Amino acid sequence: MLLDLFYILVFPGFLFLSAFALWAEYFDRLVYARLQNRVGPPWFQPTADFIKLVAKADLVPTAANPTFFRLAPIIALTAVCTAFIYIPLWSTSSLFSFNGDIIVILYLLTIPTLCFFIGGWYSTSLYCRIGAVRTVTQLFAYEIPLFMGLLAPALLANSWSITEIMQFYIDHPWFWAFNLIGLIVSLIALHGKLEKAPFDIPEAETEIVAGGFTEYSGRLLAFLRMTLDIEMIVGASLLAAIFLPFGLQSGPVVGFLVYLVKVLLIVFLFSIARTIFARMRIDQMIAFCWQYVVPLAMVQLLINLILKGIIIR
Amino acid sequence: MSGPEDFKIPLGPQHPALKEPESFSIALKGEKILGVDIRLGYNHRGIEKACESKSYLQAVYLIERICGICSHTHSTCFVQGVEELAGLQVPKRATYIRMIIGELERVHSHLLWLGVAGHEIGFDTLLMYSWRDREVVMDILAMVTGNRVNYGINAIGGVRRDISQEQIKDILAALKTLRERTLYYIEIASKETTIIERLSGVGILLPADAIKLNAVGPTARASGVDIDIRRDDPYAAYSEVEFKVITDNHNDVYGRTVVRMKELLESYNIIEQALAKLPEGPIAVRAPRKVPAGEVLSRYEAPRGEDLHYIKANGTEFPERVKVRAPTLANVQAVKKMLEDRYLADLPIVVAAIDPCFSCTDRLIEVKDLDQGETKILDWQKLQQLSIKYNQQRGLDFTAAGKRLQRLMEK
Amino acid sequence: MKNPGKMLFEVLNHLFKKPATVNYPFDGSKMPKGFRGKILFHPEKCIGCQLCVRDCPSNAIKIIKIADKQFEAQIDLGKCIYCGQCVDSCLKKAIEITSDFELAQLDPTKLKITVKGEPPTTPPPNQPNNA
Amino acid sequence: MTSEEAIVTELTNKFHVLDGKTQVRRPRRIFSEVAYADFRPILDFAKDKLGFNYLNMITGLDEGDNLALYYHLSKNNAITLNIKTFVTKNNPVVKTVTDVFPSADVAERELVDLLGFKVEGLAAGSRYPLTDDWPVGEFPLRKDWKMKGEV
Repeated sequence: MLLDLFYILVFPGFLFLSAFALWAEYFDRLVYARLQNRVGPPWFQPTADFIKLVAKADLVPTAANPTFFRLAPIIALTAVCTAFIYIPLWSTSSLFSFNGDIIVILYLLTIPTLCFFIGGWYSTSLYCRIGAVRTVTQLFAYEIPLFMGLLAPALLANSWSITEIMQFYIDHPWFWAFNLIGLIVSLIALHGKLEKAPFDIPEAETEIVAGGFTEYSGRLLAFLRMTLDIEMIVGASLLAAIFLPFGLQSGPVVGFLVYLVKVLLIVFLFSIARTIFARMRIDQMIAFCWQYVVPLAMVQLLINLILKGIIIR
Repeated sequence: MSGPEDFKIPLGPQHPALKEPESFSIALKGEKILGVDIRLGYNHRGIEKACESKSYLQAVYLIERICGICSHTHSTCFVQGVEELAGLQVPKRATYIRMIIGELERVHSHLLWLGVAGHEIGFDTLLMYSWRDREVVMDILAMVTGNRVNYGINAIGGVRRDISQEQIKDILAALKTLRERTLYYIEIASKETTIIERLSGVGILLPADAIKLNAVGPTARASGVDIDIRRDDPYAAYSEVEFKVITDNHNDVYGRTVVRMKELLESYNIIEQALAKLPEGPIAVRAPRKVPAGEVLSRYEAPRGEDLHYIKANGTEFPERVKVRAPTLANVQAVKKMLEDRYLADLPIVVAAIDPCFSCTDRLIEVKDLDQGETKILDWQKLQQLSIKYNQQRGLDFTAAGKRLQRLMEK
Repeated sequence: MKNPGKMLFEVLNHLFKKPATVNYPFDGSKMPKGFRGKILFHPEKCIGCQLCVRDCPSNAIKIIKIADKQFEAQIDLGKCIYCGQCVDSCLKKAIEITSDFELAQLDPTKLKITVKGEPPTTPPPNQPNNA
Repeated sequence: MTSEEAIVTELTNKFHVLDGKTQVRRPRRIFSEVAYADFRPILDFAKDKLGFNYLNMITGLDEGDNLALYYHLSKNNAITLNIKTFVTKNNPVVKTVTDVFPSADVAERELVDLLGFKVEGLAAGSRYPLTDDWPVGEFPLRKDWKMKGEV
């Protein structure tokens, strides 16, 4: 019991997750800066930002609904932290594993998006409302390819449990190569979920200031930013677990290092994508997802179905 | 829950998309723009009035500060007008130097614009790169004129500083780098999918509308209107160099980008020609303090379009009337037209595409006492004390850090 | 023709390049020769003709007679626009431009500087003949 | 005959009030003066028949008893026709030209704010360039207006 609590709160749970998330934000910003020929922030910048925000006063707009306005960031943060404990990191098993955990994780990862919407909508500021509506509109564009992409390997493994998917990879070591399209689809969809350029439409600075986050300040803003950072780690870990099954049997230390490399590689890819594209318009983003990403995901599903029907059996 | 229909959202006077305070009030239906109200005038500093109490010599520096980016534009335009009034024959070398600085300024302005445009469409990498490259031309300007903006090189009757042989070498070397970079940006702008998607078809201004709304500069040229003061009404030494007037038929923001990028290449050509045949001789003639009575209309092709100055002299040391029409004022009318049936996401780039310079437009320190009543003004120290108190109440003490800062400041 | 991610190679190249940012207060604070910064006043050369005062666009300089042929300049760096017109106007080259631009102050009173000459007992070294 | 002189001839032939009041001061600059009552037909003629399709600027001037106006037009971006006209300071009413030059809108608002012109037919809209709380009856560009307070 006490050990479980340690797992959840300290390692690899909340504390480790927060520290790693902040460090990953630093890594992302550093890479982003270096790609743009800048110096970038010092290593403690995200942490310092977090501490600074936490120390500041929370302002709730008078016209806002205080309950939803305050609850949204907290629920969002809780949801992403909860999702993390179901993801296996360096071995095939997570802290708490059961059949169907992959579905639970996907739903837990949807909650922050909805919280951003609710927080933005109940801020009642015009920028926030436009941002909130854009958040949800965008959700309909990326959520389906994300589900299709992530569930394709599950189809192959014939299980809704991540542990069993990873077990399947141990039995069939080269099958990850067949899921590369799914990896690409999931990366694009996750990028949209994290609202990073070119999909940063809901918080497009030059149009709607900070979108749904415009009215947030102090601790609540710190939570929102932390949510996005942790969501990035959770999403990257999930992708690493499902699509990059390397170093699973090499013991905790090496396995852990391999895990870090995998997550940072995904973060690095995100930084590059952030650097080389211009922000899309919301209509372009939806058209892009439905015209290119969803068909790609379908191709992946088709490949897996064929694999399952012909080769495995 | 009602839908977000018929929003009226304010963009400005303070807004991340605008680098200067102007207010756009946008009626929205969902993401679509129904109508735009533009309120200008936040930068009105009374420069036209202030000119009337400054001598011609002082007014040059005041006029130069109408705008930071196109400072040479305004000062040259004004100085040309005064020279015409006073009947001064400006030495050849001075006109060449003015032209060179003017073109360097255009390069600096267009590169700045490219960065801003990149930022408006969420492409910060382009902003970082083009502003880094802009430093090259800024350094050249600082070396030749003595400052990075507000060059202060114009004087009535000529220029204040000469260009030396070493400086010519440095300028030519810088142009080589800049040309390489510009070609790269042209390639990026014409190949990168996301940029093309965001720029083409956005902010359409048909040629007929451009003429009807009297658009000027790159905005008009991108709509196929072939106008350029440098060719049509030559000043400085533009009649002695060869250059093309760039026009484009895209009629949209993409066209404006292309026009500006190609104009950069033309500017490099002009500077190289001018440096190659820079005539020897004096750089200025003595100017009288008093200017004979008369009136003059002076025109100049600013990076953003046609700049006009009307100057009326009354025979004293002080101008009777100075009127300035900056290019943005001519183009801002076209923005409403360009925004018809566009999306909210297009607004920043459409506004940016005319390269608006609102401080030019508004000109005119508000100096009138308006019986402000009791406004509580907190000075820096009071603010600092308040924040220290606030943090101490929450158990945070930054006294030690504050002391260190104090020591650093004193050093 | 269109090519998404056209800048990829350019940005990846920059991963291995030194950042273009200048580490400002420690290096790169040198301005080119001839940069128009803070002005330097030589009281011994001044003849008190007031030409600089007359031409200054922002009334930033005052020349005050403190004794016979002794002048002091009061320069308000907060008002000065660093155009260098006073340097051009001065007939005796008593004002000189320096490239010192780091003039930021927390205390606005420190922006007003007064440049005095030697005490009146010693005669100015550069006595003008036809003042 | 240069094209500037041709334009002057054409103008003076059509409008005899312009005789002797229209001159070419330097290449590409035509200056002209006319009473306000005769002004509008000349503007329309210049736009429709002479091809002056750009209204570059409107300058307002305070000339003591009169308030003067300069309409700066240009043709093919080269030749400019500067038509001066004036109204009395007591009754500075002019008609808008936004019906032929839509871009004159801001310029006319500026005349209203800074010099106290009354422009008939100007569409309702925000003022320019002064603040909304600017006192009524204060026109900064008039010569009798003095700055109060410190610059």
